[in-house]
Order: sequence, then structure tokens, then C-alpha cells
Amino acid sequence: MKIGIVRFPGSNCEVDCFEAWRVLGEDPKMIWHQETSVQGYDLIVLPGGFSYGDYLRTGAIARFSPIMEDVIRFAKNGGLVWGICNGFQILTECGLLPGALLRNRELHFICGPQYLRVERDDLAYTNQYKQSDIIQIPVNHGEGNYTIDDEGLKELKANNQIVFRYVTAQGEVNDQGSPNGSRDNIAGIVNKEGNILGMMPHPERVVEEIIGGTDGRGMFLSILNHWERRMKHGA
Amino acid sequence: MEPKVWRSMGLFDDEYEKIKELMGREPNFLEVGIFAVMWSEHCSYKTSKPILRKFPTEGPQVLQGPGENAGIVDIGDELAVVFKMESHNHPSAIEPYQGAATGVGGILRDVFTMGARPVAVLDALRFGPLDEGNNKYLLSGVVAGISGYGNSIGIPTVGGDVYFHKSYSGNPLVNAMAVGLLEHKHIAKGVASGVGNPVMAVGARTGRDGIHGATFASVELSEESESQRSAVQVGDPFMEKLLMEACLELIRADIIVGIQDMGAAGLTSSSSEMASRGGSGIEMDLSLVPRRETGMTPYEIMLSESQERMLVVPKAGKEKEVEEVFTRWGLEAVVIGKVTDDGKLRLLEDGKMVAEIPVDALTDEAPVYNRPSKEPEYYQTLKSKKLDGLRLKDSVEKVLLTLLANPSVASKEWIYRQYDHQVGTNTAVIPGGDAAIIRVRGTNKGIAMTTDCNSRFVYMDPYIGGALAVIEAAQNIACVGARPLAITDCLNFGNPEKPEIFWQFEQACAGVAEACRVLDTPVTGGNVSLYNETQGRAINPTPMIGMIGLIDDLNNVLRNNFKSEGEEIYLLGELNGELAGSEYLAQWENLEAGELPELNLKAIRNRIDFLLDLNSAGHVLAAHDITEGGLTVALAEMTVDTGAILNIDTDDELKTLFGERLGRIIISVAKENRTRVESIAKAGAIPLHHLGVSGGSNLQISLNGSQCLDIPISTYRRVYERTIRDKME
Amino acid sequence: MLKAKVTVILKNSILDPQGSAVEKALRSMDYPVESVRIGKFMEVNLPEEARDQAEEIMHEICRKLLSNPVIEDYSFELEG
Amino acid sequence: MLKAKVTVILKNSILDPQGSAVEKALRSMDYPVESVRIGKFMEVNLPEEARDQAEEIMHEICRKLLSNPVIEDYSFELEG
Ligand SMILES: Nc1ncnc2c1ncn2[C@@H]1O[C@H](COP(=O)(O)OP(=O)(O)O)[C@@H](O)[C@H]1O
Ligand SMILES: [Mg+2]
Repeated sequence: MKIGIVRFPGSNCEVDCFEAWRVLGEDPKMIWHQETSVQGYDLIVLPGGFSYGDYLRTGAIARFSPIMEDVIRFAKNGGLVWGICNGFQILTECGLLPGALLRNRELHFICGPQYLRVERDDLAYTNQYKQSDIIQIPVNHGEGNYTIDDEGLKELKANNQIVFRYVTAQGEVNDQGSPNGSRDNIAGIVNKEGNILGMMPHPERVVEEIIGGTDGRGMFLSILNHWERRMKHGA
Repeated sequence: MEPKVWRSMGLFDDEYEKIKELMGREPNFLEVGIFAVMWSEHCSYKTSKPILRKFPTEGPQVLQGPGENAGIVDIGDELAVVFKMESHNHPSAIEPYQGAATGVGGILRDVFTMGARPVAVLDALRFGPLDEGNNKYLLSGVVAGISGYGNSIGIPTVGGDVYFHKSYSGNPLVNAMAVGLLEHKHIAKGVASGVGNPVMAVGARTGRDGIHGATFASVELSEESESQRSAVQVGDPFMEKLLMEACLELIRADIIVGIQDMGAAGLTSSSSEMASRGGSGIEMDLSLVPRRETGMTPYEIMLSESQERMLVVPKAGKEKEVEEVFTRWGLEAVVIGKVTDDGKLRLLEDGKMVAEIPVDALTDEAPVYNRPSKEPEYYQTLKSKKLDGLRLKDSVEKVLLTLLANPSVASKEWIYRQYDHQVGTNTAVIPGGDAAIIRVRGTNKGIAMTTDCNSRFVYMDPYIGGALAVIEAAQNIACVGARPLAITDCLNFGNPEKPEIFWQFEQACAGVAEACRVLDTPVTGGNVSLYNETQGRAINPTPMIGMIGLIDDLNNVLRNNFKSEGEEIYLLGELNGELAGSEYLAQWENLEAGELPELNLKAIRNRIDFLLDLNSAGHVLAAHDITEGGLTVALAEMTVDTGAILNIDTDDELKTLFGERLGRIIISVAKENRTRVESIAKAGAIPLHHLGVSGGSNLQISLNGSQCLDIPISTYRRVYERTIRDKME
Repeated sequence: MLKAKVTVILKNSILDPQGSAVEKALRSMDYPVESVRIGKFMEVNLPEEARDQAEEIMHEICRKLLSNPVIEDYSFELEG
Repeated sequence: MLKAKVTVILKNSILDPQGSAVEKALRSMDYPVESVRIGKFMEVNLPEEARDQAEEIMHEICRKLLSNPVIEDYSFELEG
């Protein structure tokens, strides 16, 4: 699979994503933000970090990077685009995903383990999980408080676009389960077509036992599985 | 020149006379300004040098000791660890966010300027009690600043320590430590050599930040510049991230001779230190330095402490390549001068000479003072305080819960949850353990790191307290399964011109030195921060220790809590602690006094070695050292997933339960290893007490057959975990 | 030279936890405060040549970069 | 009700990395921009009773909480 990880100035989880893919036997490539084409890739990852220092608003400046024009085209043509943390923020800034990410409810940055409930297991990104699985994937953000208006939320629900929700260890969707005050405990969403995923938690941080767990592997394996199936059907 | 000019810059009259002598003429204003910063305590260590000389600084593991931007220690496989600690106390007191942020930025530059990729940050913090609004404001600002800078640049903040004590009210301590990794062949140094090699300023532009307030009182500066001055620097982690990537690329390209960050005293100290190390001279035209503001004088340019700048000496002819690297990262790199062979720091402005000073005069010739030292009166008084006959005044449960509700003892999660401690995906032990561990990719090794100093002990007995700071660090390193390798330090004290303070300084350093010798952990660098006083009252003497260790096999990483039922629990070391300097004494008797137990460094070293050997053999399940709050608190910290049932025979309940004494570690081992472990200990004459076994959902302690504590884990964990958060929100 | 003073503030329908925190802090300090909202203030300097299109440029800049219309409202004044 | 509109901005000599980043971004988007500085904007609502001391209260609040005088300048306008 041809995997491209976009590196903006100020990105800092791009190497982590790179290494995570390598743990799973893939050979991803870095794409510098000043390049202008993502031609030939099967998946584009927008990694976490502080692109352009996250100055002004998270992701606001990165969306105007030269590479983004082609990433947007790629996404609109059905290409897989996976935004993690800062990548999610960039996706909402450029309108590929609805809503916005505000400062955390408690107003400070949070880093630590977090329980998620898998809400969809039929996506390119989640087919190795089962719906309602409780998985532990760490969060790491200052602005992960997902907001969307009533109308938008209704639409997200109607189209089944919510992929992950923050929950307690027991799997309850409530304030206690949410680290940041996100509307409806939303931790990750997809577009209607299911090819663009944005999520705040960091699955690339949990692909090896020695660094704290392996619950994130499922996402990487899902993507590989999806791609292999498509290759077979295509053939 | 009028005396008030040099005096306002902080120079003594006889120092000015010495400058005149060294120059062979009257220095001009700019020259005096340069001398003043280079001869300041911060740059010259004029007070501390004679003391620091006593530190052990050598060992087979040391590749670079004190004298460079950071120390370097070998970890095998052609790899090395680069690390250093530095203070940002005063800036943090004025502007906690920026003060702490730029502290992190500065120490990271010290590490990547050596060619290493930073892999971790630690922060050692001291504040006044959280009942005072201002201390809360400082804590939340400092933590936000460290988080703001470290998270954003993408280096995990994996450890540190925090204490609250009234002596720090108004004068918080913010000490930041950075750790980096490099291959031996990429070691870079802060050297300017090779006549004719260019000198380049790279990174951020120079502004009027941080030019020392005192110097502005001088007559030659206008009203206008007074209003433009700013003692506070603002950090730009985004810029630093780009600078770091560019510098590492540059060093690996092998086109430079030397590189150094512009830290304290900016262009002045970086240029003269680089020339001094290279035995050369440097000539710079200040009109070529890229500036952020207009109308800056040579004085301002030389003394600016604008952040995120470096001075680079490329090989002649490689200027273009340097420029290209920086341009790619969106940064400037400009030739501002060249290396000369006349040993002079020569400054021009638009081609006209504005200053010329022998480099030696700024560095080697800096004054050194042997300050008078005097044992303070409090010392004997505290020491002779008799603590015999004290009895537990409350139930063990009440005492335990009260101790856990002390922010110095309670969980620091509220703080480290704000730090990205996982970026880089190498953090094998996250904050909350005894020490952090960062794995070394491509090997099975890990680097352990910690910062420690119980300043109450240092205040009560600086020699023993200084040694104990090193001991505590070593214990923490050993408790995650790593072997202590070397230390860096940050020596925070009051005004050394007071003989009693100087005595604390001298004694504490002697204690640190002795402990380092016995533990075989040389001092590879550090930082001195003196004059930490508010309204004439000094902070508790705080020789902060930053230690690193090596674990050869990450499979041997030790946790600090019991994982399952039936682990056999032992105490390694003396069963009883002492009340002198204990948290119990401070909280229940409102006393910080008594005589600290005599030091037996060799015995403690033996225990640490015993633990490490036992662990290498795979016999240890968990380990945690006993510090503030004594045995009971340590047990409460170890019982998260499962409780424990302890049966202890003792001749002094209070000293067993809540006494403190360094060199004591709780370990757990599997049942089937009991006899083996006991016999190894016996053979090595290591004191080992069987305390009980893990299990249940309570912490139960019986002394001499009668139960004195039976409390559900959830009850005390809630207190432990919520204390700081509840005070802060 | 032309100076545009821009304020960007969260839409009314959006919770402003930072504003609430400051409000709480002020109350606890015994200041008579009813409510606080926090936003951003920006000064954008434009060159003389841009005078004619300044208004238009500023609207564009504000919409595209300086604010996120999903959550924020902007306004600006031109000076000089 | 009384509304105070407060702007807090970094002193001139202090580095404003956020402003510089936005400035660069706008330039790279081909807008004719000379410089950008970014600060905070706050709306503080005071109760009618505070009218007489409003000015004084606001100075105090600004100095104590809303700005850090070491690096920032503030200004405010009272309305209503
Ligand atoms: N407390 C100390 N212990 C050992 N070495 C020290 C200590 N303080 C400073 N040094 C050494 O003196 C040198 C100068 O330090 P310093 O001026 O703090 O460097 P920087 O320029 O980074 O501020 C460094 O190499 C440092 O390692
Ligand atoms: Mg240095």
C-alpha cells in the first residue's frame, strides 16, 4: 500500500505515524508540505502536532499549505484521508469535515490514556474492531473539544458519521468519560462517504506493548485489510 | 567613565580596575557592558567555581564533562546521551508562562547544539504553599509554559519533581532538564577555530529582549530605550522546532567547525566562549546581524537575549550550504564575521571598530571569589532538637490520609497530564513512575531519568542533604531497573555574599560530590542559580539533581506498583525511619528539626546494586523507594490494582510507619523466589525484611500482631489523586 | 499606512469556557462582574497602495484566515 | 448594563510569534500585508450599580488579571 504522511512545519507526530506503519510492515513516505501532488498514494495521513505553531487557530494556517489543495482534491475523489489530532483540526478548517475543535473544557492541555467506544466497524478504518468495542487510545491535545450546531449534529447522526466516542472504563457516554467536553462525546467522525476520517486520539501511540498498549493496531490493520480487499476486487 | 555606569551594570570597583588593567586602557561603554555580563555570576561562576571544582567529573562513561553546552555519556553501540539542567527561576517569577517556556527552549538548545536529537524534557519545580493565590497562579502559569513549549516542539516531558514549601513563596524554582541521543560521530562542539572561517548568526532575529534591567539605569541610555526595554523573553517553539531540525541537519552534513546557542548574554557569551574554547579570536560586524527592531545599538545587539538563535562557524566556503539548509526550514543564516588568530573579540559597526577585547580577559581572567563561609546558628539548634518519646497522635488512617492530602506528597498527575509525555513513541515508563524511561530505538536499551532534591533535609544538614539528593535520584533510577550513570545539577541557593548561605552552598556541594563518588555517577555539567531570595529571606538550599541511568534490556523495566495478588513484599534497608525532617513531624508537630541519620553511602550503594542484580536475574516484580511520608505512604502508592496485607514486628510504631530515612526500598518478588532472594541478601549482608503479601482491595497493616490500618484502596487513592487538582480548579 | 483593527469572537451560541473561567476568577476576587467573553484582537497593517481595496481585502482575510465562520464572528475598523 | 471592551496586546518590543506566523501566511497567500500583531479581546459586562466606579474597576481588573503588565499593554472602552 502506498502511504503518504504529510509533514507540515511544526508537525511532530509524523515520525510516530511513520514508525507505527513500519511496525506493521509497511513502508510509508513523507510528503513535504510544499509539494503539490499526492498522485499515486492510496492513503494520506495528516499527522498530529502543531502545524505552523498552531498559531491563530489549530490547523488554520496549515490548510493553506501548497500540498493541501491536492489533498482536498484527492479526498473529494474518494481517496482515503486520515487526520489524527492536528490532522483532524486541519480537516475541519478546510471544510472536509463538519464542526470545529475548541479549547478543552478544563482549558488546559491533556495527555493520557482514554477509553473510546467504537461506533462503526464497517469503515476502511475500523473493520478490525467490533461495534461497541471499548478500546484504550491516548489523547494529547489542548483543543479537542468538538463542537457542532444542532442541525449539524442531527445530520452526523442521521448519516451515521460518528466513529468514536469518549467513554468511561465501563463504556458510559457521559461527562466523566469525556476528557475535553466534546459535544455528544465525539472523538472521531467520517464524511458521509466514509473515506475521510478525523479523530483526536492517537492510535499510532499504541501499536507496541513496550510503549503502552496495542489497541491502536486495529486501525492500521483495518486500513490494510480494506486496501487488500479492494485490490482483490479490482483485480 | 563615571563609577555609577559600571556599578549599575553590576561590576564592583576593583573589577573595573582589573578590566582597565587587562585592556591596558579605559574601556568604552560597550566594552564595559560586555565585561559586566561575562563577569556576572551567571556566566563566570565567580563565586561557585572554587566549589564546583570539587565535583568528580570523570569516569569511563563520560565523553564530555563540564565546560561544554551539555555533558555527554556513553551508552555503548556507538551511542551517547547528552543532558543538562538549567534554571529559569527569576523570569518565571515575573511571567510564569514565558519564563518557564523559554527555560525549556534554552535547555533544549544546549542539547541539540551538541548534535543530539532531544528525546525528553524534565522539570524540577518548587513553589510556596498552594493556599496562597499567587503560588497557584505561578504553578498554573509555569506548567502551562512548559506544556506550551515542550508539547509544541514535540519533545516529551517525561519527568521532574515538585515540592511546596513556604521558603519558595515569591521565589519559585523552575529548573528544566533536557536529554538527547546521538551517535558518537555526530558530536558537535561550541568551538570557533580555523582562521578565516566565517561566523554566522542563524535562526530568529535579534530584538531588545531580556537586556539586563540593571544596565538600563545607566546614564547613557535615553528615556526612550528605557520604555522599550523588556526583561522578559517570549519563546517561539515553532521557530525552535525549525531551528532544531536545521541545526541537526547541518551538523550531520559535516560542514561546520562549531556551533553554540545564544543563551544567557546572547551574542556576547556565545562568541567569546566559542573563541576561548578554540583558542582563537572573532571579529563581527554588528550591522550585519539580522534585527527585529530598528535603531538597535551595538550594546543592545550584543546583550540581547532573544530566543531561538545560534552562532555557527562553518568551514570556509560552506556558507552557501549552511544558508541553503536554513532557507529550506524557512530560517535566516547570515555571515556576520570571521574567526581570527589574534585572540581578540573585535566588534565593528558598518566597518568601524566599536570594541576590541582579548577573549581571555572575558573568560579565563574573570574574577574568582573565595567567599567567607560560616555555620548558621540555626544548624546546631535544629540538630539538637530532641524528638524522643513522640507518639502517634491520631489513628494511622487519619495520618495517612492527611499526608496524602499534602500537595508535596500527593499525585502530580494534574501537572504531568498537561505535558505530552508520549510524543516520539519511545516513552517506556511514563510520569508517575519512580523515574521515566525512554527507549533507544534500534536497540533493546532504555535511558532512565529523574530529578530530585528534598530541600528540607538540605536546610537541616546541607552536607547530608546534598548527598541524599543524589541518593534519592539513584534510588529512583534503580527502582525502574536502570543503573545510575551520571548527573547534571542545578544549584539553587540564596545570596552567597552571606557567609551562612555560602556555607550551605559549600556543604551541600561537598555532600553531592561525595555521593557521586561513591555511586560512580560523575557530574557532567549543570548550572548555578544564586540570589534566590525574597525580602531578604533565602529559599531552602536546593541542589537539584538530574540523573540519568541505563537499562540494557527493556524487558527488565520495573514498575512501582503491585500487579497481582500474592506478590511477596520486602523492605530493603532499615525497618525504621527517623522523625527528623519527616513529613509527619512537619504536619503533626509543626517542626522541621532533628538530627538526620548518619550517612552510610557504601551501604546504600550495596543495596542499589543488590536490587539491580536481583532484577537482572528476573527476580523482582515491583520496586519503589521510601521517601516523604515513610513506609505507609510508599505502600499506599504501590497499591493501585491490588491491596496488600502487611504484618510487621517493630519496636517503634511511629518510626516504622511514618519515619523517613533514605536508602530504603520496597520490592516485591514472586513466591517461588522467596528463599533464593533471602539467601542472596544474606550472603551480601543486605538488610531485608519481609513485610507481607499483596492482595485484596484494602491496605492492611498489623504491627506486632495487632491491626492498625485497614482501608479500602479507593478511599486513599481518591485523596491522593485529587489533592492538587482540587486546590487548582 | 493603513491599520485594520480586527476583533474575532466566538458566536453567541458557542460556550466560552475561557470567558467563564475569567468571570469566576473575577467574582472570587469580589469584582461585580456579570459576564465575560474572550476573543482575539488583531492589528493588520496594510500598505498605502491597498487603500482602495482595503475593505474588500480585509473581509476576505477575515473570512479565510483570521476567523473560522463555523464558530466565530469578526468585525474590523480601518484607520489611518 | 455596562459593557467594557478590552484589548490586550503585547508591548511593542516583545516578540509576537503568533502575529509573525499569520503575517507570513497572509503574504504567502499574496495579500499585501505589512505586519500583523495579535492580542486578546474581551468583553466584560458590569452591572448598572457599578457605573460610578466602572473606570476604576476596569483598570484594576486589567492590571491584575486580564493582562500581565510586564509584557502586555491594555486599553478599554466603556459602553452603554
Ligand atoms: N553546578 C554545576 N555543576 C557542574 N558544572 C557546572 C555547574 N554549573 C555550570 N557548570 C558548567 O559550567 C559551564 C557553563 O555553564 P553555563 O554558563 O550554565 O552554560 P550556558 O551557557 O548553557 O548557560 C557548563 O559547561 C556547565 O556544565
Ligand atoms: Mg549553553
